[in-house]
Amino acid sequence: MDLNFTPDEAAFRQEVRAFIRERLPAAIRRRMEDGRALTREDIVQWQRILNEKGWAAPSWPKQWGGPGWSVVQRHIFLDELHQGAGAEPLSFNVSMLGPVLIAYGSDEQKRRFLPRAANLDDWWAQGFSEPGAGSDLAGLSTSAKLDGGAYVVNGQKIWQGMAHRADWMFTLVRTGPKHGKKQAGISFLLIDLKSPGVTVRPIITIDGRHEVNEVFLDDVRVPVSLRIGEENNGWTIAKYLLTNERVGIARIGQTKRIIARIKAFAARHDADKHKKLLQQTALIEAELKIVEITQLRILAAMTEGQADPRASIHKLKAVELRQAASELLLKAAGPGAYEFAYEDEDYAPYDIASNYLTLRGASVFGGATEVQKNILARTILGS
Amino acid sequence: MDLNFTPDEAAFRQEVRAFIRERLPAAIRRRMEDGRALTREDIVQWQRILNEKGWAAPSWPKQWGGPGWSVVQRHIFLDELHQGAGAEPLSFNVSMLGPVLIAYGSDEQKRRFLPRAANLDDWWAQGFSEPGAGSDLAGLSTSAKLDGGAYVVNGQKIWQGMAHRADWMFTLVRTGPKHGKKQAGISFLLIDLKSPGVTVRPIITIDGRHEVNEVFLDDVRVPVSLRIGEENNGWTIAKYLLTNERVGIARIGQTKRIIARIKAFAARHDADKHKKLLQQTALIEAELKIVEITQLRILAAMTEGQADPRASIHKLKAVELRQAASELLLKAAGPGAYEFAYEDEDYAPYDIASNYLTLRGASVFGGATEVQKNILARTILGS
Amino acid sequence: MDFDLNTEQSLLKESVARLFAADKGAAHRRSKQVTADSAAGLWAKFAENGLLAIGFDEALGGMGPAPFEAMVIGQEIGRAYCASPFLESVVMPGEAFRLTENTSLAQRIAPAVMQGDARLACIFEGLVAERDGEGWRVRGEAVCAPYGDEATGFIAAAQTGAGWLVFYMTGDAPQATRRAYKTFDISPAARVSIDNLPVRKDDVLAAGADGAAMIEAMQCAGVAFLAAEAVGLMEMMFEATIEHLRTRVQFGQKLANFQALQHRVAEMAVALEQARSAAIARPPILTPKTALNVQRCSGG
Amino acid sequence: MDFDLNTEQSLLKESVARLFAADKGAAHRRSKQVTADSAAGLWAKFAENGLLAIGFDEALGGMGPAPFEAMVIGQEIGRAYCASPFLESVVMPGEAFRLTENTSLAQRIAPAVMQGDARLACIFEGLVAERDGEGWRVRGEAVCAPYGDEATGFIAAAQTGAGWLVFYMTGDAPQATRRAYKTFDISPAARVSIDNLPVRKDDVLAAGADGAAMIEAMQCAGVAFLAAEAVGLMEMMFEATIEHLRTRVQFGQKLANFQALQHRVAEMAVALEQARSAAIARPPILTPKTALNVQRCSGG
Repeated sequence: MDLNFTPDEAAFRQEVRAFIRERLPAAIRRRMEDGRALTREDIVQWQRILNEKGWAAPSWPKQWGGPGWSVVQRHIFLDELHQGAGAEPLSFNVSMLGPVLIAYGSDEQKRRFLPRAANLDDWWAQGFSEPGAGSDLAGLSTSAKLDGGAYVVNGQKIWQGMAHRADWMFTLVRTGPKHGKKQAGISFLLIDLKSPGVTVRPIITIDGRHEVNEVFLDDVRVPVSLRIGEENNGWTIAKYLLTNERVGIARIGQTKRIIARIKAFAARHDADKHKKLLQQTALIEAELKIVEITQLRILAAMTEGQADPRASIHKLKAVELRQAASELLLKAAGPGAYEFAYEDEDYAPYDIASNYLTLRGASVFGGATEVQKNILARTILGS
Repeated sequence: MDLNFTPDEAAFRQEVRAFIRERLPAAIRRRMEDGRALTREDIVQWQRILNEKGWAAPSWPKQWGGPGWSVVQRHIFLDELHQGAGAEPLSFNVSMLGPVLIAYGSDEQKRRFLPRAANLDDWWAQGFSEPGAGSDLAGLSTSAKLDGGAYVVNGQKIWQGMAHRADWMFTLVRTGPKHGKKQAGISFLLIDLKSPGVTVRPIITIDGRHEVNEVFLDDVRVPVSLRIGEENNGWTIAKYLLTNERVGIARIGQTKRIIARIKAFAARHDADKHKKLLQQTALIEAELKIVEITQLRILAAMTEGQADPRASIHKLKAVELRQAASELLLKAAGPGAYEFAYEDEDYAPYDIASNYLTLRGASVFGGATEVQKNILARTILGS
Repeated sequence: MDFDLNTEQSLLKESVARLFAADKGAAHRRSKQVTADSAAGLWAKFAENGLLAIGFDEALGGMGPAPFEAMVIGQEIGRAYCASPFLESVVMPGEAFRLTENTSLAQRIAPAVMQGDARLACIFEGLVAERDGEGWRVRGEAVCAPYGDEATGFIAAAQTGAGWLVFYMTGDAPQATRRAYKTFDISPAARVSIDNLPVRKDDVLAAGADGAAMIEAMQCAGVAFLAAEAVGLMEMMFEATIEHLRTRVQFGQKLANFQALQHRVAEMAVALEQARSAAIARPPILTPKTALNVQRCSGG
Repeated sequence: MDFDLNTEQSLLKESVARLFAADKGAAHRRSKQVTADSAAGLWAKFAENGLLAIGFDEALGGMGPAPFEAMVIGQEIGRAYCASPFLESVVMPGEAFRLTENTSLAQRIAPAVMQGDARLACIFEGLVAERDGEGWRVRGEAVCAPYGDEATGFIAAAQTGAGWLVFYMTGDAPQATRRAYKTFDISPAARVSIDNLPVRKDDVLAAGADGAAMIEAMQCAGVAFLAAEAVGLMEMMFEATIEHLRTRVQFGQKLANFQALQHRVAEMAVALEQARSAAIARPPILTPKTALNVQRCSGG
């Protein structure tokens, strides 16, 4: 057991820090520091800057355009991104689709999609949940029937994050029967959102934002070559992807930025309240530090291409802290959080209440807290 | 809706207050204020003082030796007991056995047992739980087989509070089959603990105390005349008794005394910690005040002889507060709580940690928190 | 002691519930049907039904102190999830007008409020006042005056060298500028800036220690009302949750069959029952600071 | 960076676990088999296995700083629920002797401690010291010196006019009286009263700012050790809970089938995983007050 960084790792940290300082556009840094949402252009611009350096997909192997970093290097990179107010690369592309393609995709699929995903030439969305299949994801109904060289897809997906900005969607569809073991009849398809028959409709959530959507699929033709893995083997792939999503939802960097804002607001209060806020913040910070270590431990032990139930542990705790931090920020901001002017993207303080409300959903998306606990208990109790 | 006390009620409060001030023995008052356990003699002495006045069984009707008080009068009486450091009458006798006899006993049973219960001539214990029947009380196995005019009882009971001090035990036994609807084969018996075949063995719990016991029943002969209600109808009676027990477990007075001790310890700390302790105490006090009102509302609406699922609500919240208060007292006492000298009954501060540990069990006895939640959910969701 | 509503209170509850039922959910604050007009229509109906007179002194033509009636109305407003200025225009001003010694001011303002023609909002933060002859000069900025966007007048509190000044300000005072916004629970509010507003003696409700007592009385009534509103909201959410659990199917079962969710329901029931008791217990617990206050709030 | 135990650490873990296994649970602090003799026997085996040398300076014949080795031992002590003075006699004194400039004192005391012949306890509260020539005079009362009942010597801290005095006191000092008791987790302790104890220069470990730094270093190592012990305890309780859930039947089913309890297990797993990470992360988070401290605790 050795928790020290090697000299090489320390040098690597310096390199990353310098790069972010020099190359992160000032406007993006500003928005990140203020806790505001980035524009589509911001996200694309920064990811391409990273990709130019070969750093857009930290977890990918060198062979497929990643930097081939160790777990510790990935940790250092993310840590520096958080501290330098740089956005993480788009998780749909880099943490969700990418690892799936690398583990389960054909060489042709990898060659076609990975470079474009890394460079954000394609913006990917996730097409998993349905109106009748939320926590019970395997109960999905969207059907894909083979017709010549293509699947004809019909059904409705819901809660697609950023689908209105996206070019493509990775999707779970039913290619086998729903009765019997329903997990066995699912396949993993890539769908071009510009295909005829695709309709994306916005959902405005309680936070006043348009982030999620409904996606209607009416006789959408998807070439068989866009299926990942074998037919009816999509559930295995989905479980692997969800493991990565769950680790991703930790968003330790976002929590750190919220904490920085709490401290800024705390300083405006009288000594008593200031002290109390700092004490409450310290508890969250200490736990967050521990979550980072848990994350390292999980990543260090995770086997490529395998679902790992410990991702559930990580998600549960990290989300708890994100929510606690956002609630504390609401308290610290006081009157600064009353106004709810989400239309006005340039006035940062107004985002506090909206962010708080957004994060209420963090214990639902990526698999609800109750589902995570079911998964964990099953692993532990073997029932 | 009217929350004011009538002039009669105000006068009644004065009468109770004066009585407690004049008649409560100083030694008992002292022990109550210090949070120490009363001796058997203390409890008997005080209950007989109350009984002489006709106040030993606040909830009983006049006909059976109770004062025939309204719900509000009972509330005032308890409130004054709490404030005047008077112990509540023994709940096994007064809140558990008494109402059951009044609702389900024969006139002969009432005449024989109620006056002795009120005067604490008999000390009653509860014989419900078994090693294999805890939360699942209806799964009990202790058998009672009719042999002439008596039941022959065989089995083992566990967790009998104060059974080593008790003369009698009210018990649930199996007189019908366990298969099918297992609740249907249960009868409610009164057992003389001096009967041949009864063995009481102590259990020393984590708090270092001897309060609970195991009771072994080997061919114990119990006359049929000591069965309450019809054969195989004991479950209905048990549910009614448990409702009363759950309301009783609230023990608002005990929580109030714990709070008084927290405040006393808090004053010994520096200003910062003092303030913080008082803030934490205030939250418990406010909720406790609300629990009192909930208790009044439940009592006001409860129908004689009926199980009421709202007793579960009351138990859940009141126990949460008792536990929170005992934990806060542990913190407030600091070094004063390190010593764990339960042998030394005369040194009050040493009881703090022991009390804290005792109260960990409050969310188990009288029906575990999980069981209360099951009952409530069933009532609400109708499933 | 009696925990049930009396006949009049039950009738009141039914009539308020009927108003919202007739409204077909349009009062729901997240409904797209809520417009300035629809809100005004509902307010007019409140006036027609005499609800806006609750809490105002009988001498002013009001119903007199009526804490349980206010509780009943608050609960129904909560159940409907309606963004209503009842607290700001009725409950808190009713206290101020009852306590003030400036009865002519009360007589000047209150009747139009009870008739629904005038609408008040309250300001408790951000203002300071200085003596100016017999009157005062007020300046400052209140970040949040709930329902201050369309109020025709304000009951405002300003800190003075000794205690508080509570005064009336017309909505069209040229020294006051307001910026309307929505708070994060989608109810209207305004940021109100006041630049050297002269307050004549005629417009003073209370000053000094009386001012502080008046603010406390207003807020005490306000907290009680909000507790009642919260109970209504919780009841509505509790019922919606149960409905969802009984109908939504996942993993081949109704959600109501999952023990984890059953226990959450039980916890909600406990919280709701506590909230109901708290709404009854009210201010004696929450703000027992002054004799005036305790007296006022303990059921009177 | 490496989160796995290395070979030596794994062997250490196994050998400690074997010691407790051979003990057949008699070390469990609630076991009636625990006697002064059985505790002494276990302590002697710790000494035989060289465990008592962990953390003591190599110059004293110790193993040198070994935070992960201490962690491994703490975890096993926790798993066994053993009331062990390892923290008081080894972990914290090891720090004091390593930091002191009074090497002759360290050489006088440490060897017998490492051999198990002497046993130390620590006092951090209740004492004050005054200058007396080249030495000091100490008085006061410590409410709780864990394992102070049978200690042959104490490392004690006393507040002075400027900083802290840390000194060594023999257990048989006539100026010290102790009253033994059990704490509420059934581990031994003593209340120690000191009446005008003379402390010679030879018995001083550190004074002033150095004294404060030494206390912080001792407590920093202590907190890290307790974190490890807590992980062991939690693992033991976690396993016992799972065993119970898998075997206990109520309502015709194993408890493990109830979702409410499944979720509690999941919550325990989360807490345990966090505790494991915390025990690794250790003092840098908990007490990063002085440079000395941070340096000492960040893995050194």
